[in-house]
Amino acid sequence: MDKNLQVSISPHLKQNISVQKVMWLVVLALLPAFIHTIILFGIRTIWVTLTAIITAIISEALMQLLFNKKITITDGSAVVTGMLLTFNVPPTIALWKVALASAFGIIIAKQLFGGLGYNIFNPALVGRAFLVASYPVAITSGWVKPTGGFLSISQRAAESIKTAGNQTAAKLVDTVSSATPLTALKEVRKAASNPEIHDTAVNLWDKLYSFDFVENAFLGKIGGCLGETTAITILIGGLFLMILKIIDWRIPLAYIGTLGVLTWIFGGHNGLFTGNPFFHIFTGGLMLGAFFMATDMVTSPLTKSGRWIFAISLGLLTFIIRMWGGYPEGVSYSILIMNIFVPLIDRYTVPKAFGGGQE
Amino acid sequence: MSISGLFVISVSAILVNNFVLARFLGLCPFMGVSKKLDSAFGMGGAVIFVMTIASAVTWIIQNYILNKFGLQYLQTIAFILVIASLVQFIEMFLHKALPHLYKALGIYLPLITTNCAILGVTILNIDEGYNFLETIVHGFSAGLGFLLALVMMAGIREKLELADVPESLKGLGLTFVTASLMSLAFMGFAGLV
Amino acid sequence: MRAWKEFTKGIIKENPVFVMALGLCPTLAVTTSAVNGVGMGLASTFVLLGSNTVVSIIKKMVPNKVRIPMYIVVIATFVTLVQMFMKAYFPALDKALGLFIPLIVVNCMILGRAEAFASKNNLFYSIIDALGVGVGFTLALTLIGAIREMLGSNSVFGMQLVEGFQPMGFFVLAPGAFLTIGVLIAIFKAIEKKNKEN
Amino acid sequence: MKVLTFKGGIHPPEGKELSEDKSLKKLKIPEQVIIPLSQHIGAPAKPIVEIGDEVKTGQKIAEANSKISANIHSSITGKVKAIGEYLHPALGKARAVVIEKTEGDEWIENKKIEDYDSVDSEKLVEIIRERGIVGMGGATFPTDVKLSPPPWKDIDYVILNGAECEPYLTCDDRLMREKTEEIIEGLKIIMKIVDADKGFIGIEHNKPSAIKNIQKLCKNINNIEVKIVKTKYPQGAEKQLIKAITNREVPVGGLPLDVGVVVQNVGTSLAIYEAIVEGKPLIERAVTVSGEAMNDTANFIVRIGDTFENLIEKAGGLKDNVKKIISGGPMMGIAQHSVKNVPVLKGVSGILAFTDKKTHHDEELPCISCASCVDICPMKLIPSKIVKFIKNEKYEEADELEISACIECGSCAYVCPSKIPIVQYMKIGKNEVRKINAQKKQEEEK
Repeated sequence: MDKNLQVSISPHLKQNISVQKVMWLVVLALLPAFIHTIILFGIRTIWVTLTAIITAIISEALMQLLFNKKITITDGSAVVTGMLLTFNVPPTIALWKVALASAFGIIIAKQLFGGLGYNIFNPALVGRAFLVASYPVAITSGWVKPTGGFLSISQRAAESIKTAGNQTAAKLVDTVSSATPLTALKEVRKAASNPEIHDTAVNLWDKLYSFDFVENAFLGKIGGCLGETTAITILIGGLFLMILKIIDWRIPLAYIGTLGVLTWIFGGHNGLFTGNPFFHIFTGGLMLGAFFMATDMVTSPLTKSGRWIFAISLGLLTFIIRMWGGYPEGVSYSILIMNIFVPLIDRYTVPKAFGGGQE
Repeated sequence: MSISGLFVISVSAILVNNFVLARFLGLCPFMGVSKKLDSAFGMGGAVIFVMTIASAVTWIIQNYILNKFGLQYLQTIAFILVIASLVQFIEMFLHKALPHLYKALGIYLPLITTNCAILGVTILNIDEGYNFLETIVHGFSAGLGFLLALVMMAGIREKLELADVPESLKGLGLTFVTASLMSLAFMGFAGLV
Repeated sequence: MRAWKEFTKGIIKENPVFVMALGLCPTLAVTTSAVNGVGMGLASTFVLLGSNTVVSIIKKMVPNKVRIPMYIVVIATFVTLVQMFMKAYFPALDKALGLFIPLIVVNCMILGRAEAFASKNNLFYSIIDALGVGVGFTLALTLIGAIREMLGSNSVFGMQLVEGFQPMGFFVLAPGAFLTIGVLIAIFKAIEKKNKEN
Repeated sequence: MKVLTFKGGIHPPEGKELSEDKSLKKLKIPEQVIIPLSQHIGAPAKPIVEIGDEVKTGQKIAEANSKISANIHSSITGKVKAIGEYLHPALGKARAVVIEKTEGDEWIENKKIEDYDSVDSEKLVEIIRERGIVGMGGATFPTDVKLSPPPWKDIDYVILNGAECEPYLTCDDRLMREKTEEIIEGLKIIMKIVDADKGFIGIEHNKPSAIKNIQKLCKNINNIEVKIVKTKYPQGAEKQLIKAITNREVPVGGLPLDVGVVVQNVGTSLAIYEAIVEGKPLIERAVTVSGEAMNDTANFIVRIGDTFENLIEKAGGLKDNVKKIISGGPMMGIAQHSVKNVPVLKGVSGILAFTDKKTHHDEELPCISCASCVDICPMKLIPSKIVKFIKNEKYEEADELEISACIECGSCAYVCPSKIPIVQYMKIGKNEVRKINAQKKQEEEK
């Protein structure tokens, strides 16, 4: 009766989960946002996405060939990187620049470190940071209006602000209406300290913080990178992953919460507690960053306490960069900076083993 | 001198113009002593200590001796000698007065003489025209920035020890690539001050 | 043929930058262009030559205890000379290299050669050694500078290369410097390994 | 009633429905038994019979060889046929006594103590040792040693472990339902021996009948209480059960008696009752035979030394697509090369047969730091990092992360998406750490 029995170490039951499954679920979670980008910006976003994904896969395979490693492009991780990179670039970006960033992210940030599981930095964000360093203009201008939307404030809203022959004020209104919301806010904040155009600036500031505007931002009818204009669909995908427990709820919650509270307290022009946290939550890359980039398993802390520290620091850093930094948006840099600290966080948040607290 | 001015100098030296990641100073110890966290903390502490004192001392020498007698061209020689003897002196002083601190920092002190970040900070203090207080704050912050970079790198390298890194990148190569990405991340601080 | 061996070893087998990882600060800081690389390389070579020469001559006169401070004074003197010379004749280059000219003093490569070679060898070989290491250093800096200039500014020694190519600004920035040298070191290591295997 | 538990743990498919309704069936006495001399933690027993000797059921055939060891008794009436190396479900091969059945089932006469309250505790422990009782939950630690805490340790509670958190196993459940009275009497004996104030019986939420039966009988006993614990793996691990019921944490490297608790499996409690009150040595036990690759399932009372093959056959036989046979539960049990002539030991609680579908073998991928293992580790360790240290032979770092606290429950490997055999690495690491620390100790003593 002896058959060919399999012998292996316990446990003999395994959960029905695998690295591949995790990666493809992330891809699935990004699909609604991807479709959303097509609706907002047209067919072109398909080419942008495909370029990023294909370059990521090819780069991964080439590097694995170069280093004599097993080719693992079917694990889906390169696809995830490619897709995430797409959400980090403007809809008008030249395809070759996307390819360059995608290759840079995979080769430099992932394969040189040993491939899947060993990278310190999020490859997609490294790709984006490379683009910002190399082609700052390409990634911070040339915005196009999404279907049915506008960049930061609508033409009508802009016109309703009477500039009364004040040229500086008129220029400010022009600048603001052709920038992304966070850039607009930065301009407005700067202008508010100039007495000559203070009133106009405050007026614009209120417009940005208005309910109408936040609603539009939530629905994606504003300008920005692909991932900045799809808050609602990214949120849906993020919640999907959260329910499946692929990502830890602590990171998005603490990240978004920290930034929300800080911007509510310090983000307004009428003193403390006059900021509009929802403006800051639904504009920029926060949704994408909090749900899909900061939660990247490889580059986030191992322990729950570590994840709290990590996410709260992210909120703080993003707040600092948005308020006082040189860039209007700080999500991607905040995550890259905190990636550096993950090994340290992991090292100093080792929990006491069961029974270790009583000796 | 306003507090905010000092704050700007400090933030600049630690984050925006981090001595290692943006100014390329102190790279040899940065590469050499970042393998283990313990030694990174030790080296970083020693550097903060020496940088602060060296900044103060060289500022006095520059302003009260070199400038006074028109000997500015002797700056390089004078400063390097001051730093070398200062390190010697600190080493002796710690050994006698604070043996505990000496134990923690002692072995790193001799390496510091040739750390270009020290000479760099003293010269920068003069070039930037800082006053005495600013000089001290700058020296201390630069050291803090160095410590930060060193500790971050040590944390990452300890983790990379366990990674499946391609053979040719092991060690120095990957450490530089890591430094590159750290530096790239720190560009997010640009424009802060 | 010892002289030839002493000369060439510094260029490839013991290249101060790629193999020995010495003098890293200026290597990274000034190599935004090939010209800067050459300038820094030559300035360092001059100081190296001077210090090796003097150290080799005075090595027997210096008591062991004050050996290192003595070497530093020698090096600092030559650095001061270079500083004055550059300020007078190459003000633009002096400005580009800035802080890193005085910092040649603490370039561990120079003190290292004085301590490891010149203090143990005669004048002739000390000069050969200094030339070899200096050339190796200069070549390394020029190579890094050229690569960064090519990728980051689409030019080499100031001459434009490819029409219409949008250079990657990344490479002239700090992270580009770290990456370039990191990858070059890895390539050197891989080549060396290949050579050993064959 | 409040459902108690600990932090961490997993919810594997229970699989209990396959056999929980099968009542305990006494299996026919086998024609031959193979009785290994190592059926417990500690030194193997020393045989005291020779080939050709006639033995009665319950007769001692091997003697405890050191303090931590246990007596072995013949489980049938017969003739010693051989003494030598035979298959062993945990050790691969080990010395065993083979006994061939002769006519009848004649038991050796032992004194029965019904009024155990009037007997000295020391005397009771001696009887327990004499009758070869060991932990029946699977760990098989000699029970007499566990019941003789050093005099300076006060024992407050005795906990009977009826959690049976291993999926598929139902023998303890059946014992609690069918031998309720005996198990509670056993608990009383244990409480008398260690002079405990209170006794608890911890049962997982998924065994309502067992809970009801025991609760009914305990109603009038004021110092014994049923505690319902959450259905979660490894709820039945000693330290986790103590935490759930008493909220006390056994220190790293410590024993339950360090926090004033003694834990015994319900099966052990039954064995103690039978040893004291009925004068019966440990020669049979309850075994679940189950799994998707079985034609039918069963809960048997079998004589020690009966073979896996026989049990499987009596339960209904294997399906053709069988891929794996396990001694014990699916989480911590041991996979078997074959079932022919593999004997049932005192510690074998189940024989499970699985198809390929349940146990598919996956390729190991690099760790992606998903931290699933960190989230569920019942010992609050960081398995992923410990494994990386072990892979790189950095045992001292692994020691710093308290690798020795690992209970090898397998929860980490269960949840790992990269399919890393974490338990295997843990075993290797623990071994190396033990070696290093022993060496260090030796050097210090010098």
